[in-house]
Amino acid sequence: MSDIPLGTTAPVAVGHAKPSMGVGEFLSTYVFSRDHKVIGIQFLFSTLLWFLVGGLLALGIRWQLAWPWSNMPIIGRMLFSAQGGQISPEFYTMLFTMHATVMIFFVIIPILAGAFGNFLIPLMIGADDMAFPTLNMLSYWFMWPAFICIGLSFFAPGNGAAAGWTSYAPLSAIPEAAPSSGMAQTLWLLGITFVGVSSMMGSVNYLTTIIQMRAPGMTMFRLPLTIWGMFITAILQAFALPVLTAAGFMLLLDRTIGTGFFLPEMATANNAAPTSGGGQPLLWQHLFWFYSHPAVYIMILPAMGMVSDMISCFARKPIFGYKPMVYSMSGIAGLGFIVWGHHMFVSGMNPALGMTFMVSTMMIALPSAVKTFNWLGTLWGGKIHYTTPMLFSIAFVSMFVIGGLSGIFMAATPVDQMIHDTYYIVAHFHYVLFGGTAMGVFGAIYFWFPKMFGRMMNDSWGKVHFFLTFIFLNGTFFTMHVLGAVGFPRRLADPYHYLTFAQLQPINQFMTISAIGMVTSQIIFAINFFYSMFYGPRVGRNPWHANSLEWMAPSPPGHGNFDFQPVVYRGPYEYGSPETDDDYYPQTQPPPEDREASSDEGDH
Amino acid sequence: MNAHDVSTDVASDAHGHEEHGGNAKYLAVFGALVVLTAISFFLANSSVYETSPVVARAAMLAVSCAKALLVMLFFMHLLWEANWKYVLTIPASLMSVFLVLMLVPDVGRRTEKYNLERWRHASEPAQIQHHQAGHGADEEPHETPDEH
Amino acid sequence: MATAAHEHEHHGHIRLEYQPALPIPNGKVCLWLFLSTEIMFFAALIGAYIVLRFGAPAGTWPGPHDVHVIETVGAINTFVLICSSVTIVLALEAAKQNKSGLARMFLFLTLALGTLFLGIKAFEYKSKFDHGIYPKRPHSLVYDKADMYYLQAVRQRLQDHRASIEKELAAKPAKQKAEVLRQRLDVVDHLLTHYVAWTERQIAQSDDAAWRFAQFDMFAFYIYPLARNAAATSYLEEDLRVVKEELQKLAAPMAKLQSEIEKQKKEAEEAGARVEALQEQIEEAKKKAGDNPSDEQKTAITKLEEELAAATKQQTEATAAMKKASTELQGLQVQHKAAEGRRQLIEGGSDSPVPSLKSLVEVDDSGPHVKVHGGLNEHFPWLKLPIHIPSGNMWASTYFLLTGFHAMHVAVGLLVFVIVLLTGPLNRSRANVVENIGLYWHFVDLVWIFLFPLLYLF
Amino acid sequence: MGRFWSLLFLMVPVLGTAVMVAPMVYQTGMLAGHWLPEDISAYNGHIVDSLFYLILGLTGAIFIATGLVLFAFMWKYDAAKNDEAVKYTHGNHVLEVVWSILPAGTLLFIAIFQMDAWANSKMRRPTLPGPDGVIGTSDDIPKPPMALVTGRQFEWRIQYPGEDGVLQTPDDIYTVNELHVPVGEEVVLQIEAEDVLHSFFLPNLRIKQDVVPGMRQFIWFKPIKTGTYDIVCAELCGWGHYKMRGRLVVDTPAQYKQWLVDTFLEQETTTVRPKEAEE
Repeated sequence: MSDIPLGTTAPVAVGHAKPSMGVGEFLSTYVFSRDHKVIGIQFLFSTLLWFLVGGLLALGIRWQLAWPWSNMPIIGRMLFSAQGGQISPEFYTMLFTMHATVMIFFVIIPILAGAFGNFLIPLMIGADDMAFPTLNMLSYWFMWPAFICIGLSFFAPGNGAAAGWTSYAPLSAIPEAAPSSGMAQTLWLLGITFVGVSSMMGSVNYLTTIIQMRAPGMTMFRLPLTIWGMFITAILQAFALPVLTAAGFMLLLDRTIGTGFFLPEMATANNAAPTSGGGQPLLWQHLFWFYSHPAVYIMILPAMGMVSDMISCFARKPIFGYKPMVYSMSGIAGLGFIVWGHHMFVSGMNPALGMTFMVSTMMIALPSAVKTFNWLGTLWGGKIHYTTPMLFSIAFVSMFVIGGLSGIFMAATPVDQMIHDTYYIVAHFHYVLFGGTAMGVFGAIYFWFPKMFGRMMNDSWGKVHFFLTFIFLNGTFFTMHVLGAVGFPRRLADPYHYLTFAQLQPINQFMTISAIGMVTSQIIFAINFFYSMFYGPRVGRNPWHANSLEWMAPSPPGHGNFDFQPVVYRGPYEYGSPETDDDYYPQTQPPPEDREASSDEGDH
Repeated sequence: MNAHDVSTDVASDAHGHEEHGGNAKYLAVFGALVVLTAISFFLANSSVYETSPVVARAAMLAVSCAKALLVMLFFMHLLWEANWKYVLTIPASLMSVFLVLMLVPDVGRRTEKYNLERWRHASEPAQIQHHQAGHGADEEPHETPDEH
Repeated sequence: MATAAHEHEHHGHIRLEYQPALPIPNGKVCLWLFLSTEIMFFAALIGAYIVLRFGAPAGTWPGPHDVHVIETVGAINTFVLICSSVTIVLALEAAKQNKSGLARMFLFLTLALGTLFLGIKAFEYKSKFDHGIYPKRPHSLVYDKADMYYLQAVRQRLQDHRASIEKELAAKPAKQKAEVLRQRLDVVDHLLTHYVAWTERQIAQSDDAAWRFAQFDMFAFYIYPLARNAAATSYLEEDLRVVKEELQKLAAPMAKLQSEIEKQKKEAEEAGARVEALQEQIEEAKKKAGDNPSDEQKTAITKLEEELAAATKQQTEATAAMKKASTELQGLQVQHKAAEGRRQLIEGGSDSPVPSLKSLVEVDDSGPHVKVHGGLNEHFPWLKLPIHIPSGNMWASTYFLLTGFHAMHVAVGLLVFVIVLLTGPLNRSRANVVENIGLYWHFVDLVWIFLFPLLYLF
Repeated sequence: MGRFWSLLFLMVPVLGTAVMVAPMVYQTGMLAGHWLPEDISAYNGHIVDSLFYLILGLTGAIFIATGLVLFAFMWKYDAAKNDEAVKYTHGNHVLEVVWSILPAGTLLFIAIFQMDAWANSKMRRPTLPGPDGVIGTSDDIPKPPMALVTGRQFEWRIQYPGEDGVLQTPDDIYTVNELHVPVGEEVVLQIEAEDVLHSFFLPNLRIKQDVVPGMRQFIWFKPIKTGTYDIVCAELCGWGHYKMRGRLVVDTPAQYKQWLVDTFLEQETTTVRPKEAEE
């Protein structure tokens, strides 16, 4: 136990590396691997690739909003030769639909739960792998049918689904309702269903692992907040996803065999045969948001956990209010299930129901406030090290405050009448998802990169990347609040022919330029990432002098993760503890009086 | 099957302690289930269903709940399990009931908001259609569905 | 604090110790979590069913008999599933007591009962499919509303039948088959004229909306009777009264025309006889007179010829009058035939290839529920005419959704049973496998416990 | 570098406040029209706006406060400049309780405070006096809609009941994308859709209501200023969603009456009516 090297930069021999391997072995090690670390990294690469796709789709949207109907540079000629290089309105509807779909279902959810969940859970709780490695592998490989379906959707008539990421029926249920409501929409639905199956497999696995496979001494209240975030996320997925899956099947049946769950009588679009119907368009919205509202928390809770870990580590100070942090996350999860109706205030839902949903929605701001105050409390009186992951984490807090506060406007039903489906909403969720989650994810990549690949990423270039991303992010999204106040609706290919919105083009051009800057600055990140993978300085087990279990394992950890039996003596945030001389106190380090007694136990 | 599923020390620990259940108990539960099924079957065909369908339906649902409880307690061994059973069963049950409850007041009672087009094409019983002013006319006396 | 050594199946990194929170194997934890997700899945489906059913316009949801749901079959299936729940729990007991043979026997019994359940389910599905009750696409027979579209669909269907039968007849089939085909052709023609065309005419001619609706209802009712539309039998009485009135109205003018024809015929015949007689007389007179007739003879011949002309004229007039009368009669006869055909369709008769509508549908209102059965579709199963079931498409959608997903879960369970049976003895070491599949199977049973009253009894 | 990063984060509240306040205060020049659009409603818009400002004030205060605190901590506790020992603490229960209860109370206040406004805009449809001739009694009848607005891909079809006050009669008046209402009168509209979802959004009246096929809904408002305003479709309804623009024309009562007459006459001379053209 006592001889674990901490913070050394000497290379550490790793697991079962062999000089050469056959094709079969290569496949079983890197492709069909059942090792949670490999699966996590597979998720990371897949999602980063989709991140690029989603970003480019966003640029398409921004281009159209800044200079509507003008020739798109470079790719305009290739894609829209028929329209002389212009984006067509149907292509625009596809752009925002697929941007949201890709970002939500193929980037944020799988990068948090799939990549970091997989990589970190066993390491941080002291397990050698997930409870069900084969199931874990399947959860990754079930993403591939989803990738393929969504990929094919781009090539189906209409060039991709275009009913919005919410796919509200009847637009999504009547195949004739839009140029891309045919095959493209069906493929979209199939893709989402496969993502659902993958997430469901992952979530039961994570839950079982966290419940059953913690190292001795690792009580639930000694878990790092990252694990709490993953745990609560998994609960949310387990309970909410089946509802979306069921709704997805129903919509699929509406489209294929003529059931009428979401179709009223005699609805018709584009001269399609009138629907037989008897169904309820609002039923889709209820079932969809029953999943997709908790999904909003699925998209932020793990990031909150990771940010808590990073802030505590780089402030060299225990997290302020560990238990309130846990309770507030649980509170978010519990309340998260009973607030879905706030997406439907103006949908024609019973207004009386709107009142109950308004109260519960107001209440969900509360745990978020508690978390923010606790992060500030953690910074207070610490010794803050401005590393790249720390800067991203502070940015998370700062941006999350904006995203959280703008949510209160929407919870207020009368105000929501004005700002629903405007850029106020777009600003709100981009501050939470990009300003929040994406910042957290960038921080986490910089933070755990050494554990994943045994090498450091370049910190200076990391800071440049942070600086540019932060500036451009605010340039792009903060101005959206102003647009929202005017009532500028989202999802319009050309809003400037309205009297009310005609004057808003310059501000949109400013946002588009910022967005181009934001996407461009990610090149720095990509180069840094891939360069460091091969040429970054090698690190020892614990380069950040952090406390949690994953830093006690080799970097990168070999098969089975730990080369010793981890035994946990305290929580993960004992930085600056008066009990030791160091400013950190790893969870596995026995307390002074126990050190003699437990040395046998830890020795193998 | 995964290696982790196969019985380990934990498994034999959990199952080693005192023998519960017993075939006689299972057969008794089986008998109760059959009787309960018969009760709901006869309820549906009785005059209760004719006179007050709501009561009959509530009774049938109660019978179903009783059956479900029997199956869970005895066949699924929940009666003899430790407290973890509450952790793993109650959240899902609450959540599912809540989902259904929240759907009913909104979309379940939507008929009162049917538009005229929809009433016109609603599959109503013929008797109502005969006096054709009936479609939501109580609220909008000046609107009557036109006949093409 | 229970600790467990954790065995990893391949190469030997160190074995780690854990501190599980729950005193049950990981497989069982995972299975219970999986069941939680399943609860939510079925909650969404059942919730959708509830809102769609009770959100349907009041009183339109089809009763079990309207859609060939037989409560008894459902009850039997419930019983089968309960039996299988017992057998699998007995299999678990046997496995725990290390009686592998007994456990395998019980598991096999569960497998057999599960298969029986699916078999009965398949039988039930078939009875729906046979009646054309399934969601709209590609071509279910269910129409939510009896209206002009429905009527046109029935006409189209009959005309399609006609075309295909004629095509088959043209191919000169065996004598017996040809006989059947000819009978069918008669039925189709009879229905096209006296059922479809008649109703179309009634609806086109009437200004009375209530009468039109009654016609539509009656039209749909005798193809596929629904208990809620039992009032259609009284519409049919009304229809019969109208038909009989028409027949009566036709009788007097027809008789009058008939006698007129008789009279004119007689007249024409008499005139014809006279013409012939006169012609003979003239012939004779001419012969007698020879080449040089006398004045007297000339006068006589001229007179006879005048008489002949008069008689001929009379004959022509009488024939024309007769023709006119018979044309008029023919017109009335067509009307009469139509009305008579309709009457025979309703009351039955020797000329009708279709049994009387009155006898075709039996209404039994003696019990607590009004029960009806019969109808053209049942009497001529080959007809498969479109049927009118209010909220029928929605009913089919939800019924097949719920039972379909349940049946899929049953099928998955059966597949797992087979795998478990094939992979070795069921002794104590595999008791937890039996326990896990048992938990899953009980969950499937639980879902059915709620589906049975919701789908069969409500 | 700690100083630099602190100042960078200080920019968030500073610039953030500037960006929100500038268009609110200076609504001229380049910033004209970059804030809540002109409110022409008798009551609803005012309520929504004041709620908006109330929440903006509260959240703005918290935004500025947290931003400044974050800056202060970053500035002060920079490891490179700070020689003090780390404050080893796991939190403070009193603080946690205080900063839970304060926002909870505030949020609950906002929630309850606005319920009445919500009920007024969505639940309490204007009424006409019932048989007893007095408004506000239990026998009041709901005010009949002034027009039926039907959303379809990609236009708003508007149908006025005409002189007899009954829809679906020969004297109905049909227009497309142009809704005329008289100023100063309580307007009730019936909104429906015939294909997919649309949303009837009147920015100047702070009203938005999704239009659902198969559902009949009512909205009501009282314009107090004449002029031409936008009707925006605010729910994605297909590829042509962006062009589904209507005009709300608020006339004086005399102009409105004249317009009704003119439109009816014009419609009688051109025989094709939208409803028929579709069939």
